[in-house]
Amino acid sequence: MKDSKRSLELWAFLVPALLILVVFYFLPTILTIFISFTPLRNWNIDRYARIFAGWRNYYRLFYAIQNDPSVRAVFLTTAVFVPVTLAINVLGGLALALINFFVGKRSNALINTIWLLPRMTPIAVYSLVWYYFFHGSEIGTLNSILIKLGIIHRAVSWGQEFLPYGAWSVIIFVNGLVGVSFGMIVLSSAVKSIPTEHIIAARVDGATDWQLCRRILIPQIRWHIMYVATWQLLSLLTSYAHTYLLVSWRLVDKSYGTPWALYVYELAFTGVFDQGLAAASGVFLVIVGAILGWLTLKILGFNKLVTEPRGDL
Amino acid sequence: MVTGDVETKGRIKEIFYLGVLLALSAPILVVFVLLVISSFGNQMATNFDFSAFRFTLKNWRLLFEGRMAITGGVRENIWLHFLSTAVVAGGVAFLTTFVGALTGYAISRIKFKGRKILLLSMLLIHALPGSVLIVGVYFLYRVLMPQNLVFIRYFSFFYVILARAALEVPLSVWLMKGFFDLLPWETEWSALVDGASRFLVWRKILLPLIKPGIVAVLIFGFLAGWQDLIYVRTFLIDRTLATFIESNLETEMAYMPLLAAAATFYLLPTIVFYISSQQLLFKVYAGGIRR
Amino acid sequence: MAMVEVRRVTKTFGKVVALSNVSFTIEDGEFVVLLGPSGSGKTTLMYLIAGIYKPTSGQIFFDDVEVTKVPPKDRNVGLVFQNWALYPHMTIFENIAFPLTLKKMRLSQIKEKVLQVAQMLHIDSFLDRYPWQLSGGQQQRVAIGRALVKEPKILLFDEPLSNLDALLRLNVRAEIKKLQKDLKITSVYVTHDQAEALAIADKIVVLNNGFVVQIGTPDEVYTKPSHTFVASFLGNPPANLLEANLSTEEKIAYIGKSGLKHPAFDLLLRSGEKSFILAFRPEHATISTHPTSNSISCFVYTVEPMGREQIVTLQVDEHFFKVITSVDQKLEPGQNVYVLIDLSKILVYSSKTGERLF
Amino acid sequence: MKKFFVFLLVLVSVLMFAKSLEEGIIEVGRNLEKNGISEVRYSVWSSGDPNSVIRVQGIVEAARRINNIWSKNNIKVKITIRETRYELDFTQMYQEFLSKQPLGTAGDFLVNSYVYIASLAEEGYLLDISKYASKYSNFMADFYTTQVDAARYKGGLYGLPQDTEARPFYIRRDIAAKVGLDLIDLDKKVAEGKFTWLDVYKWAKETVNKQASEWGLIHRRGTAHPDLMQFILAFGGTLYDSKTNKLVLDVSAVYKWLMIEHVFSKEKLLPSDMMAWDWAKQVHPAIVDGKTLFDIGGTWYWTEWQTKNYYTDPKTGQTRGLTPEEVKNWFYYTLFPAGEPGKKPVTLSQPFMWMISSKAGSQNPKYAALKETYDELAFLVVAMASSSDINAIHSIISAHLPVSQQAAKLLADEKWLTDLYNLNIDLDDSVKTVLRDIVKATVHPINAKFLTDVAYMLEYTNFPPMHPMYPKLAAIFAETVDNVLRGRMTPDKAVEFVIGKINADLDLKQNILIVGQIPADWRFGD
Repeated sequence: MKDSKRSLELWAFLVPALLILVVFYFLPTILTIFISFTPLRNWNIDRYARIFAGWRNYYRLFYAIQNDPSVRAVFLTTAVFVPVTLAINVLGGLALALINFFVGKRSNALINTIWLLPRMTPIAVYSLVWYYFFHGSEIGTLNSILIKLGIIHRAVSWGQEFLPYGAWSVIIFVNGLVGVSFGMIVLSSAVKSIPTEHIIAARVDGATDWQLCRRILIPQIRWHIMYVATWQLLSLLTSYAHTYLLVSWRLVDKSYGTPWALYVYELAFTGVFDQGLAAASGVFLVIVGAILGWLTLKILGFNKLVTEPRGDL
Repeated sequence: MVTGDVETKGRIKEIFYLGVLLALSAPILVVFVLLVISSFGNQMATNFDFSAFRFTLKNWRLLFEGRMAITGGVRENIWLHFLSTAVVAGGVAFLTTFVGALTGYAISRIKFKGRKILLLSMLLIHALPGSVLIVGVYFLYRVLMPQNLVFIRYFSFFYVILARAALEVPLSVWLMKGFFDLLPWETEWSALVDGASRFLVWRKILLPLIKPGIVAVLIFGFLAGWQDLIYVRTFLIDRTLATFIESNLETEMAYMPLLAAAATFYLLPTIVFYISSQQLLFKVYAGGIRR
Repeated sequence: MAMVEVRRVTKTFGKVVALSNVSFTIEDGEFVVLLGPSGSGKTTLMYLIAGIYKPTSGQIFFDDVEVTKVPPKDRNVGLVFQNWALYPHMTIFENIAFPLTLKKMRLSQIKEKVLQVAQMLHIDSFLDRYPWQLSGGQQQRVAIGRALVKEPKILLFDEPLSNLDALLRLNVRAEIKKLQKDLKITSVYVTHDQAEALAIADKIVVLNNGFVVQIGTPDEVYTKPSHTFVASFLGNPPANLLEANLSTEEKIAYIGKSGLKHPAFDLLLRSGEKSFILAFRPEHATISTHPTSNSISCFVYTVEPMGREQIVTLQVDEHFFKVITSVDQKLEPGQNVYVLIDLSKILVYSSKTGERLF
Repeated sequence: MKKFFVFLLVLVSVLMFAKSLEEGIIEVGRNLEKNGISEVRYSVWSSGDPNSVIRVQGIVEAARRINNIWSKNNIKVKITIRETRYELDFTQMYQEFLSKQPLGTAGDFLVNSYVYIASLAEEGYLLDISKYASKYSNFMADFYTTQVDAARYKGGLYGLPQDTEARPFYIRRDIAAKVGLDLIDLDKKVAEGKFTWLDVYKWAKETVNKQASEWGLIHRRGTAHPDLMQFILAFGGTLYDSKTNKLVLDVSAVYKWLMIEHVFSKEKLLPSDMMAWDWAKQVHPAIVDGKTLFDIGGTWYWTEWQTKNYYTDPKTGQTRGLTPEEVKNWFYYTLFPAGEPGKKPVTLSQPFMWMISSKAGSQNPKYAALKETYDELAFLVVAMASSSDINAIHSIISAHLPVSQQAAKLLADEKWLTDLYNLNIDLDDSVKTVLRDIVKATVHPINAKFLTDVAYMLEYTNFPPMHPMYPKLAAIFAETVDNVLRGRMTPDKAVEFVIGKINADLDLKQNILIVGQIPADWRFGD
């Protein structure tokens, strides 16, 4: 009687999350796998959902990977985009957090506001401002600045020239800025939670800023850095929204501007709305994500994250 | 509370660091300042050539008339779009926080089987891409939706809020769990000994104590809902500011300064929200993922 | 009012045994102190009584009713925490009234009861303030008030005074004692401060490493510690423990080179013990500068004046012990002195088990 | 002979059984009233340039007219338009319609490019109106047949023409004069195939060499569909094989097209980053400021230049819109010239259609029982919205071509134009509100004349293929053109690239016929 009451209470706490897990993650994942075996397109569930297409979507996918250089470019782009953006996210976030540590509180507020803008800006608007910033003609902000400074003499199509590096640079830059703020916030607060005594002691011992960072600050927030890195890794693997418009507006080259998640999105939402194929390539992405996520937890040492609750209630 | 370095450094060095920071932030500053300038202009300010640039309030006037064109254009009720955006954002904020607070509490404070697995899955499902899930989520929507059009409209709000909030739940659970981890057990026990149920303790005692965390998670949820485009476009019958702007952002025919005004208008609530809550945000992250 | 019985309770946390096979009874209206150093399991034991922890094995009874698995809210206990655990977002009134509001009592009734408790604790003028606006002592009273207001069967205190400064501690201690006597409420009080325990308790349960070492009145525990641990834990300074070797022929116990005679040593010899631990309290010995019979020859190590009296640390071979004397007696470090122990107060413990032999 | 009799039979039956719209409206209204329906609610979704508001307001007006007919005949039923949604981006509107139609939450009426009929009809998202088209054949007779035919797919009729367009090849008169390009009767020469892309190239080069203008040619950015597809047609190529219902990759024509892009870009007659230009800050300003001799555009450019401030007035340094006179005096227009001698000039239309969702009216009471009636009413609504005056208004204010003879006649009626300018015509007040500033900006005899003058181009018109895979193919072309312009690929490599992309995608591979080969001896340029 008492125990059942207790478990009833527990359920009350867990049911909403479990429902969401099941309805919006578990079922859709199953459905996605299911859809990858149907010829679903144009959202026409009534017509296609009951047709079994076998491995056809997977066959098409691997056929495209084998034969279409653009799809191979998508692979390459993902392989470059994810780690490099991740590095920028983490290192940038760390750098900002450390500089934040060294400057006064009021400056902190200013910097934080600026760096949170990318995260707070609606995606379409965010894409629009970078579209004009990187535009490959004199109207582009970057070009006009560099020309005025005499660094370049003609406008450069940043996302279209020097392929693939141009396109990669632009999408990495634009996505990187969004992620930096996450690292900045988490790491700033982690730095702030380091006891002052350590810093006073280091300063008394005559540590320079750099030594303070290397010997005191960074080692103490190592775990937070790992957390940011893994969370962002998973985020980047699945991010597509900030790149989508840049590609469709031709600011960046299509092949080298498309990471895998965007490729999936484009299959499902543009052109012939091929949701079957999108599901198949999505399943592929999910498998990669699951492996990386699992590795992540191995590295993070998951058990360290969870302390046992006290009491026997 | 410690907020930074001890004061052993000269003013010049601090200014130097600040300079480095501002230089790093320059691109962001530039693009957003240009956006705001454009909203008051007769053309997009994209380079620093202002010879043909003229100040005007016309963009803002047209925007509030609900027109996204300098001539023509159908009038839309932008305040209605604003309202539906706010409903979605508010709903996502509430739901994310509610679920986060419940589950975060349970994971932090209650012993049960599968507790670790639940926390683990909260990290792992983050690896499931929204663009993949949405096909399945659409499928479910199709199955679940009512037939009556009036109900569908409400249902679409309900569903889009649920679906969008679901994407934010992993982070909010983690943040909330971290925050509950920091609370002293005695406070909770005291209430339990006094005769409160766990649920009552959660609601009456612990929630008020993590108010900063709740506010911050609310804000994150709000921003996520406010920004969302793809879920809203796919499921919601009404339009939000995001879909309204997006559908008018067609580079071939759109009058861009007007869109800059719309974008600035769209950004305002989020900036106000952020500035009023900045300190809270940093606190919650500090608690959020503490070991 | 209630009687509490703890029967063969064991509590483990993973591989760590916090309490092993603990049994004792608390009589109705009795004030019991759980005393022990940190890590001895005293707080765990109290949480078990409160219901916050569940025993790994064993049972707990309130008035012969088993409550082992009853959740805390149904046990009707009042608990005062070390950090008082006041709810920072509630006023003092709301804090005290909280247990009553949970019982869905009428507001007028709640007001009446809260006021009654507040007056009793002299905090009735702070009722509309918030905890952070109060001093430590006042917060302490609020915590007690909150525990009392629901008229619990048992009142539990978890080191309630440790966050107060020394002077305040003495006052509050006295008040708690008086309150408990007035209300005749069964109370369990956890502390690591032996003086507090001696001052306040009807009965002391001494715990060490998860074991109950001794249960008794303060007097029993102080004068007849059942174990060297208890002897060395109680008293300020605690009892002196000296290793003594018994000479079979002379029936004399040697502490260093000084021999000590005691009628009870005969008994020891019969049990075959050759060495034992001799214990006496610092106030039960006198120092003289010239030898007398049955005295121990030793050197003065340090002298610490304490106002009325002084604590003299003495060295015999490699052993040190303390004696309290009047400040009038002038002693110099290094001086050779003779210590005469009040034989009637001598206690003897087994050097193997630490148990008291007589 | 047999065919003739069938034709005669159809003609007679049409004349005997065909009904007027008004009769139909009354009949449907009575039927609804009998079934206890007093209000019918519809929503309309459309998209396109900001001036094409008739694409939604036409329905509002049509509803008012039907309501008038009903009230005149004492029928107590009313149509209410509960939602009008208008978006600039028609691709996105299509996307939204596609995802919401299956849910029953999309608009009941949709105006969008006819190319989407293929996929929408294929999935059963559109109402087949052929039954009503034959029932009201009198009404249908006024449409240009080619335009109606564009709405046919696999034996069904899925839309009524809303507007159409021609894609004039614009030539700056002042620059032409500077380099000595004689514009007198040039349009005739183009029409006869005597002025081809070889000449375009020659004059473009001349212009740039003489620095008469910065560029020789400007064309659209971003996509290859629809403007650039004209190249394939101008080289006698084709995009669609009606026998197999497959798309066609005409290697020879595509190669020649890409060669033109390649040569123009290499010789800096055409910007190499053309595909990434910004419409508002680059494409239109370059044209109106006289930075190019030739421009591949659309009829709607004509008013676009008047209503938006693309032009920088050298006298004031301010940007402003052009006046109708300026547009007329500065721009000459012809058909899209033939690719090479012996080929024909072309133009390409992407007509926009009134489409009806297959679930139109489903939110109304007794839908299941009265589906037939609701469907017919939906047809009658769009039919009403196709009234010649509504169609003519749309043409003049958005610079699209009318789709019916009557509408074309109205455009030539100066009195009607004046009335329209003053909004002195019978229109719903809400429609007038929306139109007010547009008519002031666009209704002008010069603009009307322009539309009448380019109407002849419709004889040369082609439609992009209506095939579900066409958007995919067009996207590949866009990527390829970009690559060629930027000098990443030579035309032969580019053709290989296209073929490679097609073969890499099993769907495309099955749906595209690759015909012809790269003409070995074909040369373009110097």
